[in-house]
Amino acid sequence: MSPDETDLPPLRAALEAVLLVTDEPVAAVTLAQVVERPTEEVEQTLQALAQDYLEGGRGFELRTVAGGWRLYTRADCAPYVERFVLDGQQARLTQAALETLSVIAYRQPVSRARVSAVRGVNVDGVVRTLLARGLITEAGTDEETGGILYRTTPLLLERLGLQSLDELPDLAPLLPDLADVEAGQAS
Amino acid sequence: MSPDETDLPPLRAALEAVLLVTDEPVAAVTLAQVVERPTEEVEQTLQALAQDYLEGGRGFELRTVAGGWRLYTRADCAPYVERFVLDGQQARLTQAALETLSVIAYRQPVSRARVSAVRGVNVDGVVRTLLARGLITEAGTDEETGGILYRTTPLLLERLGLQSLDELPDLAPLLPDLADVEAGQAS
Amino acid sequence: MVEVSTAEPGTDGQFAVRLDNFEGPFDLLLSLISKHQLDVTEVALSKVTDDFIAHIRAAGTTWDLGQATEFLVVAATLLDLKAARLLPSAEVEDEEDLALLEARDLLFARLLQYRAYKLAAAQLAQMLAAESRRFPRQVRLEPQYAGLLPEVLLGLGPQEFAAMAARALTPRLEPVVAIDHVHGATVSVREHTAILRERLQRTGGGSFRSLTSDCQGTLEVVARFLGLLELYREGFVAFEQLEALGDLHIRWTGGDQTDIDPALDPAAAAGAEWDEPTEDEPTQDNPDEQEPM
Repeated sequence: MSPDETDLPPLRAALEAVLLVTDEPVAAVTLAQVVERPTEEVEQTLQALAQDYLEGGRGFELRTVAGGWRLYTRADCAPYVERFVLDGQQARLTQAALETLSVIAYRQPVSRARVSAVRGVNVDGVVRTLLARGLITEAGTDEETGGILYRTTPLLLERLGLQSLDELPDLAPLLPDLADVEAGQAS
Repeated sequence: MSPDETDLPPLRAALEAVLLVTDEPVAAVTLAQVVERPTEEVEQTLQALAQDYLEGGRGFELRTVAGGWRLYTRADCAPYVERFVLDGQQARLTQAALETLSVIAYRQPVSRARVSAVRGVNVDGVVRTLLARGLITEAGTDEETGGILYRTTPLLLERLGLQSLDELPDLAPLLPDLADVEAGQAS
Repeated sequence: MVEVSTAEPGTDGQFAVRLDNFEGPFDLLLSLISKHQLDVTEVALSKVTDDFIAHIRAAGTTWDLGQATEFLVVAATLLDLKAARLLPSAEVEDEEDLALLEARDLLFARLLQYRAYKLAAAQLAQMLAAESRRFPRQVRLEPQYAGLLPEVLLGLGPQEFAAMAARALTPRLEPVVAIDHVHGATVSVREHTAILRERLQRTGGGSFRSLTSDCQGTLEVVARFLGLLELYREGFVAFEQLEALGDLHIRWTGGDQTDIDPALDPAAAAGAEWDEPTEDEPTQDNPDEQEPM
């Protein structure tokens, strides 16, 4: 059931076609399996495509987000797209949700109690919101306290435009004495 | 709320961006309204784009169908697209998809936001899957929020071996305190 | 220094603050420090202590004690520190002072930690905003491919399907931290102030240790300390300390005045309001109370 070898579209076109039908980021290795080419060659072609779109002034971009490749509209076309898409508007996160999200992102997996301790307020409602928005998910229970642990989802990475959690901005410069704080703060 | 006139992307890019986010044919006159240009100019640009994709050997095509413009995968890329579509799919629905389906079945017509609130997780991806599998379909929009409503299809009834929705088992005996649940489930 | 203020000055130049405008005591502290154009240092903590206390007073009857315990704990620590700075020497001589220094370090560390996450949150917000201008391709399959999908199998019958719906629609009982003890421990500063006033008028004075010897738990000690500061502010008591970091002695200087008219004393009136118990149950002598940390 392999495509006929004699009349194949170029690799570039094959990748473009697959990218057009996916609704989530696709890893290069998955694409490589589909087109039956080495992952490395596929990676290079994808990068060339991304460059091609950029230089060609296309209205779309090919980007790696959350560990996969995906087509996006160009940022400066947002006014038109927003006008067209009714359902696409994401409600803005509140300050409380953002702060809670940032604690979870940097401390995951982490319990609500611990997030509350950092923020100095109860975070139950905010955590429910973040769960419903798909930005965090449950990740087992804390062995000591039995409390539910939370971690961030690939969707958050997508929304941040990041490949992986490693790309989160470094917290160290913002936090003079992380070690001291950790030591002093009872869990 | 008109886009800033000084720093507009070219018409071509604006059209590409809008076309990327729709899966229904869009009439040129609609696109013209979105980008605030004469319909004729938009038509010409769309035709030039279609030609551009063809000559550039892209994996996608811009075609007019049913009086509207839409991006499609290129026909000779079909073997790759088919393999990609089939690879990731299983005949069986995931637990998450089944749960979401059951909530929609008993609450229809219902918006994604409401299902999210009930399940405590984001259901966008799962809803797309259920749509793709033909188990649910769109059913207008919520008057209050403007969100798309969903209902189940005859295919679901068929799969459950039921004649009509009336034959769905009564939830009341399974749900000790339905009134409380309803009350507690303010969206 | 990054601006962290989230408060808007009121029209009268005062901060018209409702408690729920602030995401917790650290948010309030940072706002105050920012308002004074100070860097986040321990010195800044000392400079905004009065403001901090004023703000939680201004919250008046809107206090939800369950939500506000962190504010109270932070307020108590700040007041402790403020009082300690009145001492002639900073030498650490006993365990209480050591505990106070530890409390100061912990408070400061937690404030810095909170600030770091707040700054990180601001960066995340920028990233989210930038990213929200890009829309991912996210559409249904073209019909020709949608038809390729294998026939979907549900793998369950109507009864199982209904049971699944029932489970999904039943609100999940999330494990919650019991806060009964917090509510049970509602402590009234006004009542403790009254106790102090009566006792000091009668005896003329005493050590802080003796004045708090009958307290049940930390919250009551805190309440009594707040009460003492209240009386000190109003000029009804004087503090004496015979040796550095020694016992704090309180002397009644208010004469025979038996009552203070709250109407003539806005601060006292506010103080009397913000700790008003929210429940009908007795607010003292509750054996369950404990420090809510």
